Amino acid sequence: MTFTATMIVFALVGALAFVGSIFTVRSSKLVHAVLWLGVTLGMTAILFVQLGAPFLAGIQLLLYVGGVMTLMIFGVLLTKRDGDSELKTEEPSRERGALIALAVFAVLAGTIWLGRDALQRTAVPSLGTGWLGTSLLTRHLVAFEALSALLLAAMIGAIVIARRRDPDQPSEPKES
Amino acid sequence: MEATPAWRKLPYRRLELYEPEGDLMTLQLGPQHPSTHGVLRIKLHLDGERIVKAVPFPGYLHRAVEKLCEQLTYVQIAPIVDKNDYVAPMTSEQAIILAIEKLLKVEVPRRARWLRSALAELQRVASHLLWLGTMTLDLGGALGGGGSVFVYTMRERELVLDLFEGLTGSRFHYNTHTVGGNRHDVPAGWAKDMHAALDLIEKRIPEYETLTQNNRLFVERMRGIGVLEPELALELGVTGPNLRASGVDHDLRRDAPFHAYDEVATNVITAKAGDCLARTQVRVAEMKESVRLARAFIDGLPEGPLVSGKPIKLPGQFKVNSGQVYAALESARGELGTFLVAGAGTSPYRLKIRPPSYHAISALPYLLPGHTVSDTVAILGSLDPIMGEVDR
Amino acid sequence: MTLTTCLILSAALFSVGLYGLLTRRHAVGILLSIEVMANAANLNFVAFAHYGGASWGQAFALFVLGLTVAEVAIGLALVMLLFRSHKDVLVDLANAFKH
Amino acid sequence: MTLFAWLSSILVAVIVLTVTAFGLWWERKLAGRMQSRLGPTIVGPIGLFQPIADLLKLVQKEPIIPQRADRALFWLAPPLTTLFALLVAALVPFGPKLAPANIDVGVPLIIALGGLALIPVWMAGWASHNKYALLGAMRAVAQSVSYGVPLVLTALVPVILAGSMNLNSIVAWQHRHHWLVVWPVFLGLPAFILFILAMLAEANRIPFDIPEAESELVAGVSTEYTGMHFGFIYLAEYVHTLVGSAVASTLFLGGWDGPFGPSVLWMVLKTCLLFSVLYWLRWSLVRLRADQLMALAWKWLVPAGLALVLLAAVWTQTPWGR
Repeated sequence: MTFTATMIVFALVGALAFVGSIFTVRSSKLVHAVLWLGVTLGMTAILFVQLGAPFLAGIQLLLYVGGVMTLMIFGVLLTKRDGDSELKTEEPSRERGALIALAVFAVLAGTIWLGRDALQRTAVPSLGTGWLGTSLLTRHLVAFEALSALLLAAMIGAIVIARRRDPDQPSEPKES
Repeated sequence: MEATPAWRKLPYRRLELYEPEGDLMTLQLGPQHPSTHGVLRIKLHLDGERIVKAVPFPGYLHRAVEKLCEQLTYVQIAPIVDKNDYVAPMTSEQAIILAIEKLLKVEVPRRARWLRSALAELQRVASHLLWLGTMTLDLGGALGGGGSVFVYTMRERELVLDLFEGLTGSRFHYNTHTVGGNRHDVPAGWAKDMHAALDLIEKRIPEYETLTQNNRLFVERMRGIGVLEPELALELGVTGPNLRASGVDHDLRRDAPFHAYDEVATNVITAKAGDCLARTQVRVAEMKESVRLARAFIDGLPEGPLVSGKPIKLPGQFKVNSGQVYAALESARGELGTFLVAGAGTSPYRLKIRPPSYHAISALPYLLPGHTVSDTVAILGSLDPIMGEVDR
Repeated sequence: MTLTTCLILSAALFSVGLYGLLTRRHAVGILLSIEVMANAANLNFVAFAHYGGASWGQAFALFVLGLTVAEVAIGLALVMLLFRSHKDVLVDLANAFKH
Repeated sequence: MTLFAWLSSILVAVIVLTVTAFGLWWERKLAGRMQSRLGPTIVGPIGLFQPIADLLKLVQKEPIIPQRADRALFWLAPPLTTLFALLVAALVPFGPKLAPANIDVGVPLIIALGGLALIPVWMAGWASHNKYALLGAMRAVAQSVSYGVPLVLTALVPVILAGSMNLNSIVAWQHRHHWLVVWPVFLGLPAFILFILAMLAEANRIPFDIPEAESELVAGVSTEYTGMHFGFIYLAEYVHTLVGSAVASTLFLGGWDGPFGPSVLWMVLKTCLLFSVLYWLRWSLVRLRADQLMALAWKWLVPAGLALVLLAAVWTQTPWGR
């Protein structure tokens, strides 16, 4: 087994992604957690490039890191009460959570390990972004349209839910 | 603009009546802040970026000028007070001299009165030029379009300062007015220089109009922002261009003439809207009017003595009356008044300056709520406060 | 880099996300954990697409991306609502949605 | 990516930084002349080494960290801003063969990386523990999210017309047909203008520089920064504009395509020209208010961008657009 540049990059990036995910779920400051999530997502984007999906990597950066993270930042800051201390959350049942997560990981890893022979596959060259686009509009057209409908519904739903109840007259002052 | 929300009217004094979505943030704008025109502190209560309550805290530049004047003789006062309004020292000086002359019942020769009027108009041009520059600086930043307009207006203001230097030997704190007249007579060729300078300024005012009033971005930032209702303005004692921009036709140059304004008619410029844009329009139009007036005063400068009798230099020369007097003139910022109570000796018992800027500042708690942080600097800038004058 | 290592990494990320889901109390924290899990799933899709067999993997990864964005938007909207009514976003309070 | 690609990326980064330094000089000189001043004259011939002197000054200064700042983020943010701005530069083709990273998905990647630059800006603002910085950071986030949409939409116009997301292919297509601003002019010109507007907003330049709005927010996100940290943030803004001009030239002005001479020359020429025009804008306009900025993005730029995309799609199906 020889160490190729690809393997080294994979090991580094994978490790960073993992570390990022650990900090995402463990950071006491939510703002840090969001930034660590960014690290994880960015590293995954690099993995996507390595796995022959550069378009997905671009979209991942654009949507996830650019969009989702920004939203999260807003979420964190807007739900902040006074002072930094409010950004910290104490987690209950940490041990139980860790136990369950480890068990799930054991099952997953075990399954993968058992099926390792079936998973011995060679990489195929990517069919390219053009093919991806074509397949979205032919083979997966229904799913694609459903997704767009879902996004529209989500957009309207989010606006309806998060809207101020009465934007023109913010809370009538009560006489005291 | 949508109708003014009810809470904007109410809680500038009663913060507890406002129910925010989230938490209010308190932002101390100043005293060290690039756009507070000196050292004004405004305590802003923000809901997001929207101002809920604003409380200005003047006083950071307080130098006890009025108290100091009680220790000085009448002759010594003038050069001190022209440091009050450091953007328009000429009128600052004239205001105090007017009061002293009125108190001492000194007759001022006609030539001196005409020259004073011309100087007041030149000073108004210079002051408005500086104001226009800093106004755009507030909107566009020192590192942007605002910076450019600022440099242009400073260039033209320099012409006026050169004229003053030619006349008085000093670019800023002139001390050119004495009790009973003016100290420095017009030097040879000065009138010609002045005409040249004014021609240039008149030629360039349309350029500023292009860069400001006719600039879509500028207008968008200014229109409908900081509307000062005429009733409120009158109640607060706001005067000058700020008042005239709210549609109140009031100008001391016409309504209570001082100097030689009873001999040359002044066109009073007003606007209706009362917003920042209207204040800009009024000031720019006033600049044109001032250029016209300055020309008229210098062209019609009558011959004769510049000082009544012998120039008064020593305090002992005064025959001090007891009594009190209020004299006011229209400075670039509005009614600059002086209330003077004569003391027993050669210095006043009490001197009170009524600075127009102070009254303009007092409108801030009413103007700011409902606007954003960005509008704060626009509104503050458009009121043209000079902190030296506010705090004295 | 083989399919197996990719899958193991993905499984690890998924478990970490699950841990976060179980232990976070802050609503945004839970959303973050879900992001990690969805990301792990995506990695699987792309890995399978790359290592033969599943040419539709990338398309599905794209769908997952879109779905997560929608989920985050709705989730954060709910968080805002929760915060506005309770001034707090610990999920224990989510019972409040019932009444 | 091959070793060659990595090396040339580094080379491009160095070149971009150097060009930016002299871009700084050029802007100050230009601004000076526009304001009837001289601009820098002291350091070097016609003040040419002024940026270097500034850099040396900044390096010498003490980095001050506010007591309650988030130290790690505070330190990390400024270099990251510059890094992300530079990453984009590696994707821009400077000639048919002179593209450090000639990848198929250049357009989305460029926009994604450009959008990423927001994260460190926000980090800087949040970590400073300063209200002005925080306000600036929130403005930056809101602005970037809003203007990312029209940026993507307008960048889609050349992608649709050229049928490729590879920047080099887009330039090659313009080489074969016309530059996009020349023909189809009704698509290219509006898309170009919208792109420039959105790009200015992403790069936080006047009239869209509300995140640092020095007359309102003191210095916005960079309020608490001193020395080289401030230098990084400052530099990033310039690199962003420069690279943005380069991307705009690539997408709409035909990139390295020119009637004669070496391709690099044309690319540099177009970039510098656009750069200067942006400076011209900067020194003549006042800034917009935050809410006006959002209104502009969502009420005008996004619908216009959508319309342009639709029009471009239709155009490709007409006999002239094939």
